[in-house]
Amino acid sequence: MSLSLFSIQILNGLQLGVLLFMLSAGLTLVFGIMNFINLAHGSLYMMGAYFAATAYVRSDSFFIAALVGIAGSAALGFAVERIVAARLYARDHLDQVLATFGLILFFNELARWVWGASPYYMNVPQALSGTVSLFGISYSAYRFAIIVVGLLVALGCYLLINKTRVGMLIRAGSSNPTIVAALGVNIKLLNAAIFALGAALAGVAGLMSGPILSVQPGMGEPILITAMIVIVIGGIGSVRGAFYSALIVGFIDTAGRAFLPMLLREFLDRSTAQAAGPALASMLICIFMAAVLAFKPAGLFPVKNQ
Amino acid sequence: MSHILEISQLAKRYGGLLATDHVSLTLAPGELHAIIGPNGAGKTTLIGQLGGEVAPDSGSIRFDGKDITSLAPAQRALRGLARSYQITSVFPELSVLENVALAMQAHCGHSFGFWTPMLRQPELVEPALHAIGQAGLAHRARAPVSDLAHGERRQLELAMVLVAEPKLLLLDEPMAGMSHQESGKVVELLQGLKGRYAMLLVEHDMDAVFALADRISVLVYGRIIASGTPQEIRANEEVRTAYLGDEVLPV
Amino acid sequence: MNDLLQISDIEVCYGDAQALFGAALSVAEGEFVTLLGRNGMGKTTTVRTATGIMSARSGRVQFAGQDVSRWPSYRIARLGLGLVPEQRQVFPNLTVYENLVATAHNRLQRSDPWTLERVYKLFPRLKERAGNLGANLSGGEQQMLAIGRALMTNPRLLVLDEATEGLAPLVRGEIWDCLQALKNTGLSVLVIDKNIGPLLRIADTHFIMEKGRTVWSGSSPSLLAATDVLKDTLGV
Amino acid sequence: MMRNKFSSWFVAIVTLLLLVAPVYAGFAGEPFALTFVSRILIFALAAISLNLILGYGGMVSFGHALYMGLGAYVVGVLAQHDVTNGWVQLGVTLAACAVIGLITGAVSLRTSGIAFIMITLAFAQMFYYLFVSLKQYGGDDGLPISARSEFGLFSLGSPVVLYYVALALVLVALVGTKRLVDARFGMVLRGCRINERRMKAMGFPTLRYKLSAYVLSSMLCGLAGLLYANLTGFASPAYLAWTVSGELIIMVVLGGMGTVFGPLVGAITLLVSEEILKAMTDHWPMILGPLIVLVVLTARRGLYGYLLDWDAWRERRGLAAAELLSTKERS
Amino acid sequence: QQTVKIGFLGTLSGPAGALGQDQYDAFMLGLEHFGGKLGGATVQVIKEDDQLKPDLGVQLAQKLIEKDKVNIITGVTFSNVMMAIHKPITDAGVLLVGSNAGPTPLTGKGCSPLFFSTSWNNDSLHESMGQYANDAGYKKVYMLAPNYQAGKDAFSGFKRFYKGQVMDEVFTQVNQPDYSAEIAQLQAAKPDAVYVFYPGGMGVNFVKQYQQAGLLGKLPLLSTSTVDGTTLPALKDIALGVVTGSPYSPDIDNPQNKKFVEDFKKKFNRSPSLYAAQSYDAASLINAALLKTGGKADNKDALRAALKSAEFKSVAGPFKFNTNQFPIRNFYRVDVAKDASGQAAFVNKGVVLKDHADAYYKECALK
Ligand SMILES: Nc1ncnc2c1ncn2[C@@H]1O[C@H](COP(=O)(O)OP(=O)(O)OP(=O)(O)O)[C@@H](O)[C@H]1O
Ligand SMILES: Nc1ncnc2c1ncn2[C@@H]1O[C@H](COP(=O)(O)OP(=O)(O)OP(=O)(O)O)[C@@H](O)[C@H]1O
Ligand SMILES: [Mg+2]
Ligand SMILES: [Mg+2]
Repeated sequence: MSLSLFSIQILNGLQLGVLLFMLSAGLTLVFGIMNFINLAHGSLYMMGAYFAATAYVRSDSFFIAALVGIAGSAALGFAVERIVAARLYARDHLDQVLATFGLILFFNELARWVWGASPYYMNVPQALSGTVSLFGISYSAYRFAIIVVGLLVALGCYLLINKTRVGMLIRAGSSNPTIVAALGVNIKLLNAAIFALGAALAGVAGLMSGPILSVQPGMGEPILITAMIVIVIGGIGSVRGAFYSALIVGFIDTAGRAFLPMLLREFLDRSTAQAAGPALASMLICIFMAAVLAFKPAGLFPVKNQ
Repeated sequence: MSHILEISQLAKRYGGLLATDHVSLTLAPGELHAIIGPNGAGKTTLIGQLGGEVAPDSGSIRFDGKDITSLAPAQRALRGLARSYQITSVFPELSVLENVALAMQAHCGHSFGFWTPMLRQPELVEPALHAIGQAGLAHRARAPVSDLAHGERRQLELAMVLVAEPKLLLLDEPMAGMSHQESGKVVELLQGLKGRYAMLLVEHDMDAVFALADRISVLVYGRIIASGTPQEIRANEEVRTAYLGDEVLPV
Repeated sequence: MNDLLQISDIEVCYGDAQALFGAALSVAEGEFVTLLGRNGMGKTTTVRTATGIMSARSGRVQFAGQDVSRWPSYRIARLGLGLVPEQRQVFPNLTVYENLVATAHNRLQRSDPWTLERVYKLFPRLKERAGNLGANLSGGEQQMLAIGRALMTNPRLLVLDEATEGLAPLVRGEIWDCLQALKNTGLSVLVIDKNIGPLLRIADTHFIMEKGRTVWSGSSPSLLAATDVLKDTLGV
Repeated sequence: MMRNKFSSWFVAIVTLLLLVAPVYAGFAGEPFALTFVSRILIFALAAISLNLILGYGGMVSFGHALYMGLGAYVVGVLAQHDVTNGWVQLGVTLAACAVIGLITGAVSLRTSGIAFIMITLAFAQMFYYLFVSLKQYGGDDGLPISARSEFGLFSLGSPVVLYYVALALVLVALVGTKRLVDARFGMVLRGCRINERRMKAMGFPTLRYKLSAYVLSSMLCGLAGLLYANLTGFASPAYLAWTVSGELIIMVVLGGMGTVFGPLVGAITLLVSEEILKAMTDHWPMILGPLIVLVVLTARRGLYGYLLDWDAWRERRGLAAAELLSTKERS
Repeated sequence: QQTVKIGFLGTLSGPAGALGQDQYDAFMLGLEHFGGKLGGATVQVIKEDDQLKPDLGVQLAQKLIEKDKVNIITGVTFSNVMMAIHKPITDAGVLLVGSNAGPTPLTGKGCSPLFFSTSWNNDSLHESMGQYANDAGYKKVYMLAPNYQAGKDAFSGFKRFYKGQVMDEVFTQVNQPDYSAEIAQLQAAKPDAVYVFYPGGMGVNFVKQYQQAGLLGKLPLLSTSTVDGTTLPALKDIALGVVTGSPYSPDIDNPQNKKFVEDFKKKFNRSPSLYAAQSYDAASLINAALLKTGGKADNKDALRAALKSAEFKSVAGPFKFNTNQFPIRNFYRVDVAKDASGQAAFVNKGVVLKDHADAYYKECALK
């Protein structure tokens, strides 16, 4: 295996990782702060992609598409928070899982109803359609842009949460919203804003994946499950954990798909390897999660709370 | 006389802070030993190490003649070392009797009964009723815990600890937040149990401490600076400056 | 009378269970008031209602000249009500420093606002532990932190619910001295506590609750005189 | 004491209706109706098994469809190898579910809360992908089962027999649950749900009991899978899909989790309303979704749970009235 | 005059719902073309959605048979549903006219006298691409498909006709969204051509990413079921240059297809896919059969004989039933290219396999 192939796969892993991070960040934020488990986060991602794709087709401007996609999903997140989520913060996770499961049904069918069951069109913006050259290897400019956007988002999240007073309030609200409110903070608005922020991040992820993936009803679920795995591995509620674990999962998944079948061929005969390889690769992150939880039940970077 | 509890050279460090600084302490059967000291002196940390929730860095704990330094909390509980918890630790959806019977079940026999209702098993119900009586809750035995008042839950908590016939009770601020009347009741209750169980009591309520304790140890910055009878402690100048201040002391 | 806080005849329920059956109390500007009573008589519930954490089924809460009965708690807090809640409730996942500054504010534009330095001076122990997480403080340290946190919001009325619970006698004494000093600066204070002795010394007015009702109110001398009240309702 | 509890009447009526359903289907010439009610019963059985760990043990398994799928595949795979003896299939189903339940349970139960939800989901997904890539057993196309389970005395090939077997199992599971939750084991399980830390502190090795319950529940759910394979004559990875697990949870919550009879009520309600909605519009998930949200927001005790509450309320009122009466008499 | 009841069972909801919808729309269009009647008989179509759940499919089939008492069931979008419902339907003596799914077991040993298909055996498309790879002179081919039965069939079908070297056979996870890792690997392997089988959204993902990696146009992409009428609108120009094997293309030149495509576009505002075409053929087939029986459907033997010998004009060109009651038909190379109006569309590039019969009909006991 050549070095350039290896580097490209590293970049691919990184790209998948940051995409996963953008999804998991919102999920883990909302979970860590409002103690709310939002299965419909994948639907927000899907809607973000649809909003962006529609705007892109109409306006032919990626900038407008980005604006519409992010603002649209943030607004939708805000609405979901006000109408459903806010009423469930005090409930147990089961109720939240159920209600957001209902939302998934609704949003998928809504997308099908509005945009049709077939995948929807969205292409890479002209400016990013080429390749970039990094240390002598050429890599898709658009995917490189995803990496850059993802890392910027991660940096932004880090600064917001750890370096600002809003960040302190966000963390304080996660442990005791009543008292935060009693000390003069409009916690409902704060919560809704955080939820909308999470939705906006999902929207960014949707926007960025629109051009490389098929925009279609139900596109949120497979990636949601992976994002869930990411936050569980990372330690639920920890944005930092989500970042590291998203990268780890991104690398593992990419490496599993790229190299595992090859590796197995070294040990097993061709047909067995061919059968076992992909099955194993697809289970790899599940196995990884099981292994992590078996040794660290609270994830790799558990949040110290209570 | 043999000791029920022997702590020797116990130490626990949190970063730069020595929360427990080579503490040694012994407790005779039936003795009520109080630990007092300023905030952050390491009292809760000490209790935590005895209960097994906090692992000490060094030193050893011998209980009832055996070294239990590395045992898990549940195993310590099974050997008769009981810790009373805050009120939130009872099972509010069950009845008083069920709560106590469950505590009994933890100590006697198996839990793989799939058919006979728990409340029709005399070996569980009888000791449970006895303990409930001991804690002064006999009249509420069948009531659901959710109907219980604050003080009654405290009594239930005690019944759940007593049903297992423990050898040592660890009590961390059992009177915190209680009014005089309520804490008076708890003092009475503990008074009644004194002699039968060894108890280690952490409390800032000096009325209660001086009324109950056989011996008192004063913990400051993780170290025991004084140990003795209530009279000795009251007279100790060092204790006065480090902890008691000029609060009027009961005589 | 220009009462800063006035609670009149509030009834409050937890689900189906009614906890308050007509509680009333008032705190005047600059006054030091206590709320006394045995466990479970509704003191905390009264305070929770005053701060907007719970809302009354009937009755009225007025604060700083406004009817705040239906207001959310953050708006009441912004009017200048600072709460030291029961059982400390510091933010366990924030450091001591962050606990103090997160909700700090000087909305009422005080001339000599509470600052980090002032709080640290009041509780040197907190300064030593500034980088510690709230969860890793001893019970007493948490209590100090909760008081400091409330002071940092620069309130007009400081409400302390069992603020000396779990504090060493020495520290407790310091808190009383501090409250006395605060009172002298003109701050209004409402205290719930079981240590009646020192309170009799400091406080202007006392309210006593029994089974969800305010059953007695009066000044320190009159409370000292009313031995039957002391015995029946407070058990001393 | 109040004798006429609504909940008891309700249980009696539902049981009676279920007992005579095949007779009705036979008379009305609607064999399809029987298939439909059988399906309800089978899902109810799975929901009852889930309720044991979810409602009583507080373990929110989001992957319980795994065991339904396992049960179905055991029948399918054995039938493909010409083993149609029902007893063998039964034994293998129970063994397979026990072993897999034991392994996955031992790992999953190290976690709790949301991590438990996710890890059970992940395990179910793993098996889903496993069956999808099992070429010799149909892969994602699924595995048709031409021969049904033969139990010697009876065969699940007959729809009516299948129906009554399912009904009998449901009733046995209900009675079993009722006894179990008040027995020693059940009390430990309930204690773990309310406050596991305290249970541990009291000296219960909680993991052992939770794991036992988990395995028991898996095996019961496997039985549902065995019946389901016989009903549809088919085993498919779709049986393990995460949406099926979600539906099982909905059934439990809808009927009233932590109540003995709730899961059956939930299964009936969900499947019937799905049927009705489908008849109304193609876009039925757009109605069902918000309906689920609404149920969660408003009816948290579940349908049967509310019936029990109502009984309790009437009883309390009755007691109060009796007290009033007796005081009057005395005076 | 009795009414003929036809059950339409297809996947109408969920991500793959577009396929079933195409089938249903085309079938109804066919019915409309025959004046709302088939073979002179009034027809009642009962539509059911199997949601791509085989167990639900079985249940619905039972409902159609027992409750609605249908004479014919048509549609059936996916092989897994077909495998599940095939036996219950034929066992109940009801005729099944499949218009898409053609799983191999049912073409060979498992064929049934009551089952007709207007589509093709699953392998046929792949066989046509294998043949095309020979014709185009590709020596080294790299193959990818999802890791399930149909993916494995795709490879075996391709290899049955392809004579050159297979560099690698890569199976990816079902519904995998991202193929960057696989594309990097295949790029490094430097094949002459790439062969893929990615139905539905997977195809959209793969083609997009293949194009973005700058490969489309440089490295020939042969495909089956990857870009089709339902996914082309999502790809548009991105897919230009993809080569597909298909039994149908909207630009096939015959009068019945012209009318079909024109009316379909007019009515539904989209181009008909091959699923639509096959389902339209199913309507034509049933029409022709019922014409023979005089509009009667209650005698299933007569109906079966009529179906078997029915003569109708398929929109896809020559069509006749083999002994296993699957069609013998042409398979074309259909490229994605710009049509007259400058839009990306399917363009027929000629027949690859002429009058092709599947590889399994000899195993079928039917004569
Ligand atoms: N997990 C921890 N990490 C770091 N420091 C800790 C931790 N737990 C306790 N401490 C520190 O150790 C010291 C002793 O704490 P401990 O809770 O034992 O005090 P205490 O004697 O019970 O005080 P109080 O009477 O106020 O409850 C305190 O200064 C506290 O801040
Ligand atoms: N969360 C709750 N749910 C139900 N009932 C409650 C709740 N909190 C308090 N109560 C009940 O309301 C009544 C008043 O409680 P409250 O906490 O106001 O008393 P308190 O005077 O503050 O007592 P303490 O001195 O113990 O703090 C009590 O009877 C208590 O049982
Ligand atoms: Mg302490
Ligand atoms: Mg209180």
